[in-house]
Amino acid sequence: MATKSQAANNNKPVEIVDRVTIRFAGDSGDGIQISGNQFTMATAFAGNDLGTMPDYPAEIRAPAGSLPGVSNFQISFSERDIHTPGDAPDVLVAMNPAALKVNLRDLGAGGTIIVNSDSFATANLKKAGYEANPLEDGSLQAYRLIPIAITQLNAKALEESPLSKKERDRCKNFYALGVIYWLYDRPLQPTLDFIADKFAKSPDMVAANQTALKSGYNFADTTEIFTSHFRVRQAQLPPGEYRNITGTEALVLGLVAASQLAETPLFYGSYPITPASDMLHELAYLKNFGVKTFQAEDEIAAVCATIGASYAGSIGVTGTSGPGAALKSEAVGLAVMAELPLVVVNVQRAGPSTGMPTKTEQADLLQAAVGRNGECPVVVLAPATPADCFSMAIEACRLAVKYMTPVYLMTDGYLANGSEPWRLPDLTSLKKITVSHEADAKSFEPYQRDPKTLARPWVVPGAPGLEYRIGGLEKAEVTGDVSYDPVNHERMVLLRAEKIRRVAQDIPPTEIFGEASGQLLLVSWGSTFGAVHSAVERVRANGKKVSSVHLRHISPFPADLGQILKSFETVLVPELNLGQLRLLLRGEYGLPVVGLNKVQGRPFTIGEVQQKIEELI
Amino acid sequence: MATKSQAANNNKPVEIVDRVTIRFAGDSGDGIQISGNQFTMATAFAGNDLGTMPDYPAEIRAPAGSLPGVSNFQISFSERDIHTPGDAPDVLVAMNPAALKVNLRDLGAGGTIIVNSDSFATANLKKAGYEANPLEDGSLQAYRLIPIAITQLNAKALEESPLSKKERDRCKNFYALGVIYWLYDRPLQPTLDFIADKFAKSPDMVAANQTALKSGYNFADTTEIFTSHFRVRQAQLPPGEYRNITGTEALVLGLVAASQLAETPLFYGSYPITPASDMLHELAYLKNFGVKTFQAEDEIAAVCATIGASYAGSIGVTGTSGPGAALKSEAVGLAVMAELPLVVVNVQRAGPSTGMPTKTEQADLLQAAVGRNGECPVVVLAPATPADCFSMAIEACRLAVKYMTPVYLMTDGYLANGSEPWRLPDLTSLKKITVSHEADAKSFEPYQRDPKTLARPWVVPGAPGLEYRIGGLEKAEVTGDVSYDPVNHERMVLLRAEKIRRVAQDIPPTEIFGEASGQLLLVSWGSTFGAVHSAVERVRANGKKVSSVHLRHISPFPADLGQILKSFETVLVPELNLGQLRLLLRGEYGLPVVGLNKVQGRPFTIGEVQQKIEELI
Amino acid sequence: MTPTAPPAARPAPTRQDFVSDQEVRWCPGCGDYSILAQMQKIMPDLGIARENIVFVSGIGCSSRFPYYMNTYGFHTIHGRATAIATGIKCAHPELSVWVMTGDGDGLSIGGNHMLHILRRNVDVKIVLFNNRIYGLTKGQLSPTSELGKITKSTPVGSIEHPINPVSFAIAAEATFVARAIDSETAHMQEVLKRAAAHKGVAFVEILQNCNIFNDGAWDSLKDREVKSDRLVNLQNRKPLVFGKNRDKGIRLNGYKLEVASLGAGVSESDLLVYDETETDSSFAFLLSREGRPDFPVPIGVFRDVVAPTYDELMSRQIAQAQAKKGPGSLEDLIYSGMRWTVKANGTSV
Amino acid sequence: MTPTAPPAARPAPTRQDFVSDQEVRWCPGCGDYSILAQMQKIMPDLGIARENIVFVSGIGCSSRFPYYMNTYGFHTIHGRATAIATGIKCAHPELSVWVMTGDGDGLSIGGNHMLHILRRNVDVKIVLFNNRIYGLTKGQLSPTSELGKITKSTPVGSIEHPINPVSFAIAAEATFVARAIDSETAHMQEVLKRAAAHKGVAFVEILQNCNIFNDGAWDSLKDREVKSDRLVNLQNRKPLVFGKNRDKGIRLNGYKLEVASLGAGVSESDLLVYDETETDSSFAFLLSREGRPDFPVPIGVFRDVVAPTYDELMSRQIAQAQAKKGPGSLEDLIYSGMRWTVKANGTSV
Ligand SMILES: Cc1ncc(C[n+]2csc(CCOP(=O)(O)OP(=O)(O)O)c2C)c(N)n1
Ligand SMILES: Cc1ncc(C[n+]2csc(CCOP(=O)(O)OP(=O)(O)O)c2C)c(N)n1
Ligand code: SF4
Ligand code: SF4
Ligand SMILES: [Mg+2]
Ligand SMILES: [Mg+2]
Repeated sequence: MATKSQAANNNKPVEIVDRVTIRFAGDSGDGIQISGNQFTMATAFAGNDLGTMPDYPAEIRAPAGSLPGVSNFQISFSERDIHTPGDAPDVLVAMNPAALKVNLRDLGAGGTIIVNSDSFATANLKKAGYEANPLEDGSLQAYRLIPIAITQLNAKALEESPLSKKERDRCKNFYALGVIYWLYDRPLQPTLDFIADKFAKSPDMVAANQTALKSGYNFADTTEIFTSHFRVRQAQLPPGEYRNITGTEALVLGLVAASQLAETPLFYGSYPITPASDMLHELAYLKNFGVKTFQAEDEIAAVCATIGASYAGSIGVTGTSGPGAALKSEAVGLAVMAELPLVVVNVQRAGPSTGMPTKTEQADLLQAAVGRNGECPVVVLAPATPADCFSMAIEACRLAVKYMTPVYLMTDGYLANGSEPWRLPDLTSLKKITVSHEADAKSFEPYQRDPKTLARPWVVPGAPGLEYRIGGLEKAEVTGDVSYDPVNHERMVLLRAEKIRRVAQDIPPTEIFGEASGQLLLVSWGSTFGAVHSAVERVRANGKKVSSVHLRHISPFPADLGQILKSFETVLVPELNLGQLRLLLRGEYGLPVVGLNKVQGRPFTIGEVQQKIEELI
Repeated sequence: MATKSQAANNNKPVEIVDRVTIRFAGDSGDGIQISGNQFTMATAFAGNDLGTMPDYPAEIRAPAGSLPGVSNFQISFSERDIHTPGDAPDVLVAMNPAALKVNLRDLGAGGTIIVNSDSFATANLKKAGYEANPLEDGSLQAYRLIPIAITQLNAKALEESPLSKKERDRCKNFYALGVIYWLYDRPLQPTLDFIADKFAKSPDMVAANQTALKSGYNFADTTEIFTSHFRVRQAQLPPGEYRNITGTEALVLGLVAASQLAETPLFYGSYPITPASDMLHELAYLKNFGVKTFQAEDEIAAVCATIGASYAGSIGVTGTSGPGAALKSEAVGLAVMAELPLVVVNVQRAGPSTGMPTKTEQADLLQAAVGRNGECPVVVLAPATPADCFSMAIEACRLAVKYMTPVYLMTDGYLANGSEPWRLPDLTSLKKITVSHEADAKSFEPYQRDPKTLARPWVVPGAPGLEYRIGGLEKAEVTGDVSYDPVNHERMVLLRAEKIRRVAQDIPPTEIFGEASGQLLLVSWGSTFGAVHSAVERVRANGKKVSSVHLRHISPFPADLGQILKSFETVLVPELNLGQLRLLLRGEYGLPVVGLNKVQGRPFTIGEVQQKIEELI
Repeated sequence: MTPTAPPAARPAPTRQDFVSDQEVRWCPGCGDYSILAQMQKIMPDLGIARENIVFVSGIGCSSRFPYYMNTYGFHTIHGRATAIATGIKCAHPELSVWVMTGDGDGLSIGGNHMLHILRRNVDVKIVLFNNRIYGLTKGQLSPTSELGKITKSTPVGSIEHPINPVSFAIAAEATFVARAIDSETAHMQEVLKRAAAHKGVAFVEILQNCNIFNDGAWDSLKDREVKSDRLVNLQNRKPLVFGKNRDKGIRLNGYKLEVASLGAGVSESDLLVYDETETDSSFAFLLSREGRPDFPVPIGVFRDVVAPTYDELMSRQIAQAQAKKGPGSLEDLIYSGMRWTVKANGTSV
Repeated sequence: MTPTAPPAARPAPTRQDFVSDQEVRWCPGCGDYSILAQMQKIMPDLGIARENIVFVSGIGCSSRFPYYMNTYGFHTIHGRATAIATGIKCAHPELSVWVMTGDGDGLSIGGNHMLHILRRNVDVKIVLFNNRIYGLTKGQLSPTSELGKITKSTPVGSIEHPINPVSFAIAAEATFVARAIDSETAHMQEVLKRAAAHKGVAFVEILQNCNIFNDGAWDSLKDREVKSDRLVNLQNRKPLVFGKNRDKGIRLNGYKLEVASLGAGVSESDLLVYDETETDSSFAFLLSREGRPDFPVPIGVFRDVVAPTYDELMSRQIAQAQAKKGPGSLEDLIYSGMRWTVKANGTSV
């Protein structure tokens, strides 16, 4: 769908395309994530809608040039509203043979490969497990191969620089970036500014990196390597102020916003674990917001200290990933019994056990929903996109406080590290979170419930005349005294369950994308939103009547969900697990829901979901 | 259904009854559990079938005479094959006002109450919260009240004893027991022997306790308090040698049997927790069986040390209850990934959190089945009765070793402490458990699977030439090397799931009690077997066509289960939780299963299940 | 929510004000009663409003403690009271936070949180009831049970070397470490008051009798006849004297301790002078090892040193950040970084 | 299953025999390489057949270690290697079991299991790579990071007092405690061999450089110029001498240590003579506190005392029970207690 035109200040014709997906790949040391982020910024400035997904190498720094050491960054950008970082990349930028090897299988047929041909020397080829040089043995003939001697060209461009050879060499990622900027007609200025800022302490570094970027750009413009370049028109985004944001950033902002909306300090207790640690790092910077961060000795201490902070009147949030969430489950039971607000963020990664720590998955849902001892109901929420983490973090805090309950917020590695443009909210539009620690000393009972929400009062130590004792033993209705009475126990079990069911009062009506009844309904949750929504969009664009709903609330389910499901002949649940939401839906509604399951440590592509839809209709 | 006759060596007529349920109740210090156990023994010797259920007070020793300090022991015995310790007791023996107060609501209308009237003094009445003496205020007129001045009578009987007043007083539980022995025509000899043995070191104690027992017996025989007494005919039990056994004892014997059948040492790692601690206590005595017990610093260390022992070639078993099981979940994931045999016994208690530690419940099923991070499949088994714990312990070990997998064995407080007669197995009939640690050094690969079971080889350190490294990171198929390959990950996730599914090969065809299809099928699991089976028996005896199946295997389900469920219009799952097996069945089969749920820290009565059945048909 | 100072008019609290309405459910004769009584006795003297006091516990007989105190109380889960207390104190530094724990709760399952709360110097008072047994679960081995001990879980005797709680606390860098005995009530009150007065974490081991599952565990230190020979009461800047007639003392020989009889050429000035405020914890450690048959067991305060507390430093970093950057503006935070505007006509700038 | 002794004909193993086929994936320059190299070097000298050696680890950069050793290896979960090793050793006492752990793995999440394996004296060798940082998770605070340390999780500086691993191990009653440095390779080999030779638990702290997230953490002890003034090598029954020209020593003043210059009236005989076999651990503790700027940091073996091991006692109790009661008969066990027989005619006796 490319239309040729002539770019004003460039030497070659410009083709207009509506969506492009690029993957940058190289050694962890090659600055791939920086390149990706810069390209993202430039793209945001160019006014496209976009989605990104970094893919880090396994936890340990693998040896340079090795397969496990490859770091990727994929970005997709478009003139339309898009929801994913794209399926198969159109262009793969591979800085070394290992990067080529690891990523080739994801490249669409006929895709473009830009390689740093200088890196295809024997040693590197061997490290990547190539017997012969793939640039020369014809094995890449299905692709459009563009080898560029980036190392040499960069070295040449920087001949004059007073920097050491090694330092000059490190500029080569900007040289490569310059080539791609030209190819996709991106503005250089944001990156030139970034360089100026980042290396502010060393003018030589600024000069060299800026030169590398511009040289790459000019090289592409001047030489015969490319005959034309591409432009993606500005997207028709709703007007407003935007920034590009990752899920982690959005989540952190959401937590801080919740704290301000509730006029209640935020306490974040955590133990580092990939890919959740960044929340701790970012919150630790926000001390002037009164945020207290506590790096605990382990996940159990993290959740326990957080429960303590909640008990003492803070908004208590603890963040972790799968194995850490397993360790927290006993203590979450205490918060259920003590009926204290608590937010547990689980940035899911591929399991079981240590699994693949840097890869994404959605396989901790059942652990969150039902994985504790006893009948131990909690609220379970999941954001749909990186930017949605902002609202869902607020929602988690709001429900935790309103219903005096633990709330799990299920994100994943893809949401946490992926990014998208975020239209900045009008802060005055955010709803206050009502918090009260008041009670009438004369009538106060620790387990006297609000008749609507069934929440007990959040009385906090320090209030005279309200001294009370609670704990993890079963408690008598109203008084909260320890009770072993059989009938009281059953009543309390049912009350705790009912309290969580009442959260459905707070869930807005489910939005159906497409018709309200029909042959096929897709149900997505969490990070699969983008791929599922886009796939449904595509088949609908082809005239097929397929609908979808996306769940942000999984426990409890929205009140109208049962009715919606029953209105379709087939319900399909695509998930990055073996069918966990499917189990819960079947369990709740007794309906024969079908699944589309992928457990590869990576998100769905739109194509995968589309294909499954087409099988079913 | 009583028929009068004349007992040979007694002074009063004997009525023949077919089933009797008695509850002994008193202060924890009153020796109630001893009385109950002695009565049980005597009943076993009398040849009845029986079921027992002790009910301990809450964890801490409550003050004497207080409501929380009441200890109960219920026994039901019959000339028929029975499966529960009875619903409402026919007779309540209450040693003090608190015992009366706590238990009265369970007594059937017209039931008999035998009380130690001496204990109904003002102080005790107050401790039990009685305003007036219930023996005198007419509040018990719906019952057959038999007050006996047991303290005084006992004191009188022991006037001659050289023991101190306090010591003599402690004999009163045997005095009371003597009364009941007469009333139900039990043989005294086993208890006289027990006393002789227990107090062997003090002839005065032997004499006093034996005298108390006989005096109580004679008192009942001689005085006018009872006009007749009762006899329950011998049950038609299958011939063989019997002993009465609790679930804990049977489980421990089963583990030791498994170790011998596998010719592999047993390692039991545990951290004390009610009601699982007794397994540790009993196994610690069996050192001459080569059993190694390890009291760990916490549940995490317990399961981890056990995994270590399995890795090093032992049958590794770790026992706990709900909160402890929560703590073990991360490590169980490691055993799933490392594919090591491991048995996790969860003696379920009432939750959530600390809950009611001494009370029974079935609410940890989902935690066991799906409560871990990642797709982390395990085998889940549950014994049906106390004696069944023997076979299921062997089954758990056998499957763990055969499939190289963690197996959860879900018992509960009721199974652990309840007892029933156990026909001692012919040891030669027990199937050997095949264990091999061999591998061919040339072709050995740590994750090369058995084609039938998909189990990997259990190679143990110490074997020359087979040195290998494993861990909790995702591993490459066959070689077991660390792998982050997306497609390999999915294959491994599916292989682990398939391996557990294949365990269904080992599950015998499901026995259907009743017709193979029809209107209503009950599905029970674990300790609800007795009440459910008896209820179905009763309604079938009334000519209703209702069937039931009992599940000992919950993950995976038996291969034939889906077909069976589909053959009934309605499937009813009675559970001591809010519907956990129901969720799994609906999830697996997409059928609208209904539930009967009770969460009171106590088992179902037969009547409760019967009533629900009658509602449904 | 910020605790208000007790209004001037409020009458001074009494012991009775700290007694809750819950029936105490320990076994008759349990040493826990004495600890409860001493705690209730000293509370009015601390000058802390009742509503600003929180008792936190794990699980165990000892952990029932909070129910009996008419203050705020949280009976949590096994081993985690120290972690929960850390959160309470950090979130709400005005509170006086007490952890009541057992030898199993605090040193077995809770050993790690104990280590870390001590080294962090969180301003929490920790009272560890050491009965050398698991009481609540009816008599298993605890980490302080002696080698060879026969318990329910070790029917032929324990095979593990016990932990010395005081040595452990010292190595964990605790700033206040002390020991008391359930039966020495006046001394215990003194120690508890000292713990309350210490700014920073305070670790108090109380030797406690479980008369049901480990009766007499500490009898050798309690016998009226010999206890003054078996105990030495540490007193700051005083020589280490003990004995019924205060006729014995402890002195240094090289780096070892020895008992010396006073008189006959040995005077108090030859004895060790104990300094609980010594920053180097080695000497406190040396003393904590004592308990040889011919040597007295030290009780009292082993260590009381000044160091900034974790909760205080946490609050200080926040105050400093706010002083430097002003209180955080959500608007500024959200509207930061690289931004662009999409105009109503769809163009972006 | 019982490990067979290496057949006499097997050639003596070499360093290379202990190198696995896995590519080593630490950052170039990481101190872990040196530890791996020394370990592979000493292994052939231990006289233990390769198949009888197991390396167990938790999670962390350091915990990758087992993959690189051509022995049995188990890379487990974070903090639990010590617990898993306990099970391995108890189940299979013939094995030589090594735990490789980090300051986070072993002292943060794994602190409790560390405490308990040490006090139990399980015959496992523990090597703790102390780089004072979380390497694998990219640079957060560890329990050994210094107060004020700026890390990813403490952007304005740590507010927690670090643990001293050696002090901790001593208080945990470890029977062997030592310290080495990644850069002192010969010394490290010596220490590792000593640990291997010790019967009982061995705790070895290795000061290790993480050149990515905490570069230079130990540089003050490594500088060629000054290191002999900054380190004192503990040698059993030898006076504590150090300095480039071995011209300085350590002596006792009261119960404190001080540095003395040799010569000018001070001779070696005035110095402290170190005895690692001293049962009283106080002196080892005192030394472990050292590291004041004007004081050398002790390396080498702090403590090496003999005590029965947990695994040995466990096996012994079993042997004793079997000697007394004979090997257990399942039949007798099942057919025990009060039994009765139901006859074919239904009567019971
Ligand atoms: C997670 C968990 N594991 C185990 C238990 C069982 N448990 C309760 S208290 C206790 C030990 C109590 O010993 P200690 O702390 O010494 O207290 P004491 O009763 O002696 O005062 C144990 C093992 C539990 N409640 N929770
Ligand atoms: C239960 C759990 N929590 C957290 C993590 C994340 N994690 C992995 S290693 C590590 C710390 C590593 O530090 P250290 O033990 O010092 O090892 P190093 O990498 O410095 O050698 C953490 C927090 C995890 N894998 N599992
Ligand atoms: S069991 Fe022991 S510690 Fe617990 S209340 Fe009774 S005497 Fe006290
Ligand atoms: S991050 Fe640090 S500790 Fe880890 S491998 Fe790299 S240099 Fe070594
Ligand atoms: Mg205790
Ligand atoms: Mg480290």
